[in-house]
Amino acid sequence: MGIELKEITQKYGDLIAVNNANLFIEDGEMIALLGPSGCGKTTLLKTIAGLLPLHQGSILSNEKDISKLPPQARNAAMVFQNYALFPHMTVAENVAYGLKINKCEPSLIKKKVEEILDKVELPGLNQRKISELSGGQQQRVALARALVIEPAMLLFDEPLSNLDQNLRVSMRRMIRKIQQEYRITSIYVTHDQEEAMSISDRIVVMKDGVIQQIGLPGEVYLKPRNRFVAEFMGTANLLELNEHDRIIQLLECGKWASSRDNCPVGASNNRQKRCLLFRPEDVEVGAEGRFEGTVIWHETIGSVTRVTIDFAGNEIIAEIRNYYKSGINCTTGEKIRFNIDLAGDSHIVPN
Amino acid sequence: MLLELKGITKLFDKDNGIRDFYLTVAEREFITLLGPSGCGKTTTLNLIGGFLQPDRGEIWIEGRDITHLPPEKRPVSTVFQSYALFPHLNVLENVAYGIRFYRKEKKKQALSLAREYINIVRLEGYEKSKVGNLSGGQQQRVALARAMATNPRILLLDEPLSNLDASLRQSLREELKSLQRQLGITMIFVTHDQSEALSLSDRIVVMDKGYAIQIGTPREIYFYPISDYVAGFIGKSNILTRVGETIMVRPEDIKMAKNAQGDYTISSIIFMGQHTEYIISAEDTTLEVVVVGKENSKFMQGDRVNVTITHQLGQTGQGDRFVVPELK
Amino acid sequence: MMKNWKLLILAMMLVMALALTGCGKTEPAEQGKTDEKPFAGTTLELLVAYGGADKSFDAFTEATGIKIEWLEMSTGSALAKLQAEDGKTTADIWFGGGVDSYLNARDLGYLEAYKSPELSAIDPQYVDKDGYFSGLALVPAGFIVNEDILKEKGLEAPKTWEDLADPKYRGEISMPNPAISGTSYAIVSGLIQAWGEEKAWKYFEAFDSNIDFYAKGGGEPLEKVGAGEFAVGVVAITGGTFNVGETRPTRVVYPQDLIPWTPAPIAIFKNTKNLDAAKALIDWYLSYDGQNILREADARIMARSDVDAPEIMSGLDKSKLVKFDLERMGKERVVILEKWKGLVGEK
Amino acid sequence: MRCPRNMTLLKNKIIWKGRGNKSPLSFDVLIDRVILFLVVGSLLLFILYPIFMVISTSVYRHGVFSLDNYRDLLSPGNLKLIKNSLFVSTLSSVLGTFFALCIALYTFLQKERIRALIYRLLMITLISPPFVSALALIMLFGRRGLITYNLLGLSVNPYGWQGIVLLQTLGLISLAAIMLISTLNAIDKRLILASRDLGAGTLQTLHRVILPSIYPAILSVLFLLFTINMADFGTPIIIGGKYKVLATEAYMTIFSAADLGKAAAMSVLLIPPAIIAFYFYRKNLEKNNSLADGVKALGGEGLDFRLPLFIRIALGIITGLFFFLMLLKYGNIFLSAVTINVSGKLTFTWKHIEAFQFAYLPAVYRSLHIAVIAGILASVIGILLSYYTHRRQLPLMKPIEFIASLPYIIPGIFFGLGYIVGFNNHPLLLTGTTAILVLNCTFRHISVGNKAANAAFENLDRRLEMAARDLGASPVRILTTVIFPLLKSTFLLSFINTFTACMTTVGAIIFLVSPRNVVASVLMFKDITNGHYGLGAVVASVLIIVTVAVNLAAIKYLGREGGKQYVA
Repeated sequence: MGIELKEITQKYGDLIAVNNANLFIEDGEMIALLGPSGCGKTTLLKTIAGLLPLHQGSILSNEKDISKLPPQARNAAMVFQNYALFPHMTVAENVAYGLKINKCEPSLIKKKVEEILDKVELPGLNQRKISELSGGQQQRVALARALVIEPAMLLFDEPLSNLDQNLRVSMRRMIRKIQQEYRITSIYVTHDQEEAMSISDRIVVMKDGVIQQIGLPGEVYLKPRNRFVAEFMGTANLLELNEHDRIIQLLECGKWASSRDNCPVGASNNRQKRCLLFRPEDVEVGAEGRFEGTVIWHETIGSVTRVTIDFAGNEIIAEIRNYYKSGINCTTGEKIRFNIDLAGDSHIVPN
Repeated sequence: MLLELKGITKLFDKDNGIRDFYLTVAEREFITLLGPSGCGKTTTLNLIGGFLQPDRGEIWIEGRDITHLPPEKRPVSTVFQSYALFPHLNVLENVAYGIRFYRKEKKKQALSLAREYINIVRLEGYEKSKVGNLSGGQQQRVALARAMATNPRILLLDEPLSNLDASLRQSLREELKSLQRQLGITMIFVTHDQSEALSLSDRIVVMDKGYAIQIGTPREIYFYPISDYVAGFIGKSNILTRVGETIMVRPEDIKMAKNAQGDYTISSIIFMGQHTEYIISAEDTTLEVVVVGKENSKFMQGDRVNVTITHQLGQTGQGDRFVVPELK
Repeated sequence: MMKNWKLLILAMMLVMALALTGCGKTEPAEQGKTDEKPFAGTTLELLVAYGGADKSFDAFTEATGIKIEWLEMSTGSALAKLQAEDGKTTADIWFGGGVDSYLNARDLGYLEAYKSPELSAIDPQYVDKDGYFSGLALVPAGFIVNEDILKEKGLEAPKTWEDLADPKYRGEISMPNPAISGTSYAIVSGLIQAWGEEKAWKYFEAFDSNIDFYAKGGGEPLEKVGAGEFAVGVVAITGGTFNVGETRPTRVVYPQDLIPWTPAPIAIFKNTKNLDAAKALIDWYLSYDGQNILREADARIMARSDVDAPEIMSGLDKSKLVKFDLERMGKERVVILEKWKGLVGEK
Repeated sequence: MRCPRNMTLLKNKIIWKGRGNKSPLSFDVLIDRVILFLVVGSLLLFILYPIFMVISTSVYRHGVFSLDNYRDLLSPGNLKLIKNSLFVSTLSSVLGTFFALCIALYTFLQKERIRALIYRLLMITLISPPFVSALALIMLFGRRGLITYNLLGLSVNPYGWQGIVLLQTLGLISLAAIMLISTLNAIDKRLILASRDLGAGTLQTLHRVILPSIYPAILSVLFLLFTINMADFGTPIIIGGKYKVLATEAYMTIFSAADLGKAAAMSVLLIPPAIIAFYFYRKNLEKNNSLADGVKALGGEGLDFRLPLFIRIALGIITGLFFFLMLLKYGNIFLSAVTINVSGKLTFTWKHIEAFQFAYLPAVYRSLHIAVIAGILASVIGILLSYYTHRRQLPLMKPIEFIASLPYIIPGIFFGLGYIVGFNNHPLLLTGTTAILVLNCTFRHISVGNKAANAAFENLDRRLEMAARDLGASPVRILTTVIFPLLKSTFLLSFINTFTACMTTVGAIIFLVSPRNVVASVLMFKDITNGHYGLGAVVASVLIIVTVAVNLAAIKYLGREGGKQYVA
């Protein structure tokens, strides 16, 4: 089911929670709504589900206006942050709830419940009480409960934020796998960019109720539309482009030319400040580097070491792989040499 | 040794608690207790803090048995998860609290000392703020200042960063580490986040179900995990069985090269920004490969590739301690 | 902040201490300032079952300097409380009510014997022979009727006890439970003494069938008849009974056949710490002046023969008063009430 | 943080090793022990001992051990009493719970402002001196009732079990509805969202999610009402007519037959149903608590939830009718204070108010005095008890806490009886003192403060105390610097509850008053049973006005403190 949001605005009193949101979601697509807390992503999700009355705008499903339909008529199923499992029911009763409401045959309900519990890797727990399950298991029940009614739309409201890191990774793979298997149109709300990138087809980045950018994970990461998106999507090195000396330095490194066409710095009459964006992986640390800076911080996380370099008053973060074997010295306060690879992926963004 | 845990056992029930726990901590060391929730890491911290009494074993600090000393008399201080700041006191009063009661300073002196700690954590100007009005990061700093203000011999930190946004977490991590280095405070840090543990610690204690599975430097833990549990918990790992031996390979230690006749096919690509995850499969094996940086653009789904392993564990002669359990 | 809390805790400890010790203290009796009022400043506690008596207290205090604290409590309740407290009441004087309870209290040893010099002027019928209690006044029993209701139902006012057993009054009579009200018990006991066991019980059976339920306080029939809930109330006839008629269409009726009565007694509790003051109180209330003042407070026929009956009671025919054996009345109480309960059941 | 400016801060190392060598019984620790001893000691002395005394009174006859009192109780007449008690209590509790549920649901589904209004009104209708409802019923709907007789020309006999059931039902609806509203508000709103999202309509959601979620609370309310109704003696005395119940007879046995042993035995008989009901209440409450675990209300979002029209109308009518009856009741009380009822017609008079002025003001002051002291003491002890039991988790405190909850569940008469027999001898001679009233009121309501504190502690991060200890505060310091400041609103809440109860209580203290220490509520009771309805109504009005004023002041203060915890 393709969904189209047209000029949606939602308010709580005077507070504008969502401001003129437009979005088209393809049939079978998984969209991530990404942003910091309070950015309006959950409000947008609940609006789509029909759990909040629509203030302004319209929601179309397969070109049919569903804005006025009550939630139970929208054929959407939601997976909640704290799971929202019914505490007075067993696992099986929870999963069967939606079917029972829709007056399914008991035998069919039983079969479907078994099937779906297998799918979410929870076989044999049918008669457990909800309180006896671990967080991960509860999350699976919530997923099963949503899936079993075969909804046209799956809505996820930060479903993994209460789980441990490792569990989170395995759960998101499961969700992605099942979503792709059933090809259910899905909307996934999260504030974790890694989660958004790994789980979705496209990402919608939001801030203060406004959609900042819509795009493939690679697009929003590599070609952020503005500074906010750049920084939200991972570690970003951003050099302000109004300081001519440094730009000249950068231009001197010879690799600038290719990206120049993207954004003619020199010709910019635009008053708006612009930044040159490059990611830590674009920085190559090595004795032969063109630039020199001072190490102000470094930390090793497994095979990757991140070095923060003071480069003429700017902090540049670089990544070194296999630091222990690389022979590079990152002692704090020492000088270090590096190159910036500006080919291709570097990007100029408005400040 | 500054701190010694000698065979501590504390069981709440069959599955919860810690068992036979030994640990020594040197002056100025940064130790991390790492493990999934329920592994006993917070229990350990609470035992050191004095909030729990061990069933068995002793706790010594600076050569003195403090096993039965109440928390208010121990030279340790805790930064609690979600901070546990006193909501009815302002920032200054929170920080002064321990100075008054632990250091037994007069109120005036306590407040002026507290100001200096507030300066250390760079919260000047917030002295009179209610703690409820501060941001998460600021609350975190208040909690840190409050704990440091008693001049503890050891600072205990219980997942202090877990309630913060990813980017804030990163910057506070740096501040914490530099504070520890410069002030030379001994810290014991609890987390379930492996990257926090790896980046901050002098040594890591990996815990599971109440046992300390492995104690070592981040490097030891990462490169020479003692078991598949440790390997799996810290970083990702591929377990490979070759003729007669089983090895573990980190996803980033596999190099792919495009080759039309390659053994492996790329079945899935997940772009993660700084790195890209690939699932590649041959007839009988599936490997997870991580490509960092820009090489990612070379590979497309369906491409055939060959792989080279640049670093592996469990090979004879490497001296690695990796012990592989029975594989299917 | 902390200081405040310390203060608060301190204050609370003080409060606790005060609550536990301070309140229990009695004011020490001040030394007599003048010879006339040797007990000035003393406070006496009274358990009162004498409607309107409080109006005389100011005059008493003025005359003697003794202050009065009082609580209205039916004598049955007071007796029960005395028993529960093992006789250790803080009250000094028992003022009015049903004589049966006084007899019981006397037998339980809760009362102090005192023969006032004023007793010479009082009919010995009203007084305990050993002086455990003295009579203040005579309280006859009778009927109060609501004229409006009687008219509405087309009924005559009852004239005799026999009339009350007439089925035409079914559901229209309110009488207090004799187990609670001294007057009610005096009626039951008085009719038994006057008519003999057999006739009396037969009558009670017929009477009972007219009653819906027995009231749980002596004053209840007054209010219920006044408000028109019942047409006839069986009550003690005191000034208060007549007073109802001032605002409501009620009238007092003396039974024409027999008038059971009880003396309104007064007694000193054994536990009193102000024995002399208590004696002074009894002397005053039995004195000519005291009796007159008490009669003003609530119109009754006073115990002193030299005090005239109040105007409104002039209709009482003293010859119809039951010849009462008070001792017998007291002794039979348990037995009679047991039998009564068997007769009326749950009412 | 990279550059601490003052490194000297860290150089003045404390010689911590010296600290441990101090005598373990430091001053603060001593104070802590003393407080603990006071709390436990007072609970044993003023709760357990009187209860024990009642039981011992019931099994001794003329100083010899005997079970005669109990044997007497098993007579057919008395069995009838038990049957009557069970009958009216069950019926009133079921009806009361049902109507309360209707009102709670109606309230729950209203907009925030109306919801707050209904809630406030319910809080105010909680304040009702006993017996005045019965009085109002007689005056409005009795044989000469203003409505039944004057308006409708009927002569209805209100005396009987129907009257008792009606009054008991009406009397406890406010309390029950408040409890149910709190539970409804505590439901995780996401459950409702999830249910609708999974295709359930509002009625289905109500039936399958909302009601099952509050089912434990419904049961606890039912049991609570049952217990209160079983122990209620005032309503049956005034409105029961010849229909008698156990509690009334226990009262009458004392006040007419002065048979303490038998009365004690009767009140002992009231205890097992109370304890059983309480057991279920607790069990369900615990379950309920675990259900409410991890609940986060969705703030600010207008939840769109509409039941079918006919149900909404039905609920609205029930709610409206209830408040209409309440209005009648309070109106009648105030009206009775200034009128006199002549054969069913009202005439204005100042008589009652004048009579009140002269004789009753000291008793009202005394009531206030006692209620304030008892309110403070009960709240402090309740909080301390909760602290020692649940936060410090000292051994043996759980049974002590159970003891503290006993006076709340056993009938008031029983508790009063215990005091009168327990404290009439040296060294515990308290007969006739104000102290005995204060103590009785205090210890009867400890469990209110205790429960409120337990709930507050549940929400209070345990790490706060750990932090305080860690920072060197002794247990007493933690109490004064952390616990009490944080529980200020809990304290206030418990204070008003106890205050209100003490101002209007009769059952427990009716045996304890004497001329010197009589309180307003007892005078009111005496006036009403003696038929001085007008005077009784004046006292009732004064009690209501004073108590409502104190409650409103407290609500306002709580509101200023930003405490949202004002839930009964």
